[in-house]
Amino acid sequence: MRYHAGVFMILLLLMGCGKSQDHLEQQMHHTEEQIKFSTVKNETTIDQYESNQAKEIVATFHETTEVFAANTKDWLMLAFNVTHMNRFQLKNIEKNVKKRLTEEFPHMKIEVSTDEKMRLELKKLEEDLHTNNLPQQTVEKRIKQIISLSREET
Amino acid sequence: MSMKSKPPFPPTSTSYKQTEQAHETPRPILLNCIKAFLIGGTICVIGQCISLFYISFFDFTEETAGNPTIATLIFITMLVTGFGMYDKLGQFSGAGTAVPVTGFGNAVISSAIEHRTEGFILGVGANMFKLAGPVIVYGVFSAFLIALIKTVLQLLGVI
Amino acid sequence: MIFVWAFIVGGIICVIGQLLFDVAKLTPAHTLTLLVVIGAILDGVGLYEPLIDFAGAGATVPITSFGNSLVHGAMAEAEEHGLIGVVTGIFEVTSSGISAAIIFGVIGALIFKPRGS
Amino acid sequence: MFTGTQSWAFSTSPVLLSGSAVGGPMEAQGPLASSFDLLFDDLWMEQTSYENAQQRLMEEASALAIQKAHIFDEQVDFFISGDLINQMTPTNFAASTLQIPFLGTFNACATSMESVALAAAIIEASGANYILTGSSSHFSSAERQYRFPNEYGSQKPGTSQTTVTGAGCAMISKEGSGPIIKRATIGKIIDLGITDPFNMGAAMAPAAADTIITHLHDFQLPITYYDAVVTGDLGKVGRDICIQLLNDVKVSIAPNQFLDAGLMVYGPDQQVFAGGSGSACSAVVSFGHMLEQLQAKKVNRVLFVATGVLHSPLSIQQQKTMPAIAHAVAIENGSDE
Repeated sequence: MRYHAGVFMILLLLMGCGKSQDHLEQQMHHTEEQIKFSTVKNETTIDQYESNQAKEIVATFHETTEVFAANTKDWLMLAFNVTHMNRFQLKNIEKNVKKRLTEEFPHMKIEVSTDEKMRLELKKLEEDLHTNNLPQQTVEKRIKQIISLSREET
Repeated sequence: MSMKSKPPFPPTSTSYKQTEQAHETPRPILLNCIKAFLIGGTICVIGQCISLFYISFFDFTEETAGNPTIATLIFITMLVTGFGMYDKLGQFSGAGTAVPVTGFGNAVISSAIEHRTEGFILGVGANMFKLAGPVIVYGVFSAFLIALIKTVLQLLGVI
Repeated sequence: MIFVWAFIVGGIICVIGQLLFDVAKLTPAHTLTLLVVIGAILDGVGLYEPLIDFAGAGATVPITSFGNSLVHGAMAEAEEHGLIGVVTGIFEVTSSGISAAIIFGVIGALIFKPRGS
Repeated sequence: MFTGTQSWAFSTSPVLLSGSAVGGPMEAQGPLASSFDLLFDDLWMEQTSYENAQQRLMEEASALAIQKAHIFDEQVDFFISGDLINQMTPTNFAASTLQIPFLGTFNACATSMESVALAAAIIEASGANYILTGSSSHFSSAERQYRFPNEYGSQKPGTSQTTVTGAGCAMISKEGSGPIIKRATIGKIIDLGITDPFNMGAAMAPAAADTIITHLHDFQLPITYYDAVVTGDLGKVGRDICIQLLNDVKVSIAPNQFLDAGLMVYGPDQQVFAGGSGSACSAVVSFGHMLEQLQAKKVNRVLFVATGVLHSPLSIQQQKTMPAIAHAVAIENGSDE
């Protein structure tokens, strides 16, 4: 009996959370235009055209708040964040984004992440691409590293 | 000599239950819950900070940072337990310090420290999981059942 | 934001524990065991991972996450090796909590003695 | 000697020759600190385990009681004592040190008065000249056996009680000067279905009330005959219940006449929840503070009612109820003095 009560309490709690989340989501719609991302121009080494395109596409998803990306010739690594109330749907959004990008860039291998670590690393890489002329090999190596990190399981 | 008759005693256990409950010190449930909320929440925020530290300065992702975070929290628990503060904190915050993984650590570490006087094999070794054992046993068994049901359902194509 | 939600969700899970102590009058061992089983069930129905995404350490630090990661380990292994994996994979993800507790338990017993009162 | 249904009246006037009380750090901060003969400021008492520390408490208390009786160790005929820990090994080892013929007694926190009653009965039957009785308990050794490891962060409810760290001994003799043991009532087990080990007061209260009622009936005495009734370790919760139970059967007792060892030993500012407990609780209060009061003639007739809960960690796990017992011993100053 006590056990049932415990389970019941938790279910109630989850239901309660779900409701308030819907409510907050509606409020969030108004702030969707504040997505920040930078366009990386780097003609000398690897062209970041695909990354910039991808960022614009991801920015059209109303849940996203920030997006970072980098690419080599055949790999595209993208990391984004969503508004906090949408984090319950994180895995779904991630799936949708990946699907969308795969449609958009059929010739590329695409890796999408929402992980804090990937965002940090890609942000750093973007900045480096922006300011320094990184040799092509270094860029490829760093993207590979980020991808392998994102695939690492616990 | 006229003996006074002995009064009927003791009362029945059902009638005594009422007497007893009327005198029982009521548990301050609301206050306890507030304390548990604040301390438990704080421990989780500390966990979040540690996890962010591992993500920022080491090659850990949000997912993989969980392991070192828990290990660090348990290390801190060892120090707090060893210096005799965890039991005082536990009296104040109740579930606030019992439910986070630090409470699991405290259960193991306090048992280990306590039974040192019985030696390291029969004392520390044998009693370490005296309190935390059921958590592992039923955690594993329920995980087994749930994973089994889920896998079978997947194999049958239900989900 | 994540810090606020970690605080709130972690706090709420602790309040549930407190209610199990005070209202249901369960012992600490019963309460923690029940919470672990609840964590495992929530992961079984796919609710615990979103909660972790949402609350971060607020969901991974309470003991409920132990049940979640046990199921996770079993499921990950089951996807690779089928039913056998359910048995062999359980500790795949969670070993850190248990091993840390054992290691620091022995170290604690080496350097500390109980202080009483 | 046998009186009423379950009592003894002692006609040869066994004397409570001397008493001793030894305590730990918590007791040193309590209001009765001055009535202790020896106080330790560390729970370990220079020993390697809490059980050894408890043994030391018992040894110190025994030595002090013998010393204060102004007799030699060899003159003590029997040692009647017990405690709560694992087949009462701390007492057994203390008895081994003392080398006095030993009768082990176990009635949990009621051990002190059980021992005194038995000692008085043996002396009444000319079975001995000097009998050393006493009991000991230790907060940490009791905590780890009955509850959780000392460093485990559990939250105790307000009904729980704090085990007294200490030992109290009394020397009972055939003759000598001192308060006289007049009567004793051996209690029955009363079990009214309490199962919460953190609410021992509620389990013991009916046992105390039953023994008091039986005692008054067996000797046909009004409760007002006694200057004070000192119950074992009912604590705040148990004392309140006990007063009500007595009132329910028209035994009205003035609150200032109804003392409780569990409430006397600690001050209101100490975090001890409902009060003290443990087999040392009634022993240190009875053979320390109350004996001083009797010797100083501040009170002349005292009924000591030591109460104990006879559960074990195993019986609690098997969801058994907690049987409780209480033994009453009446100690009075002789009227001729």
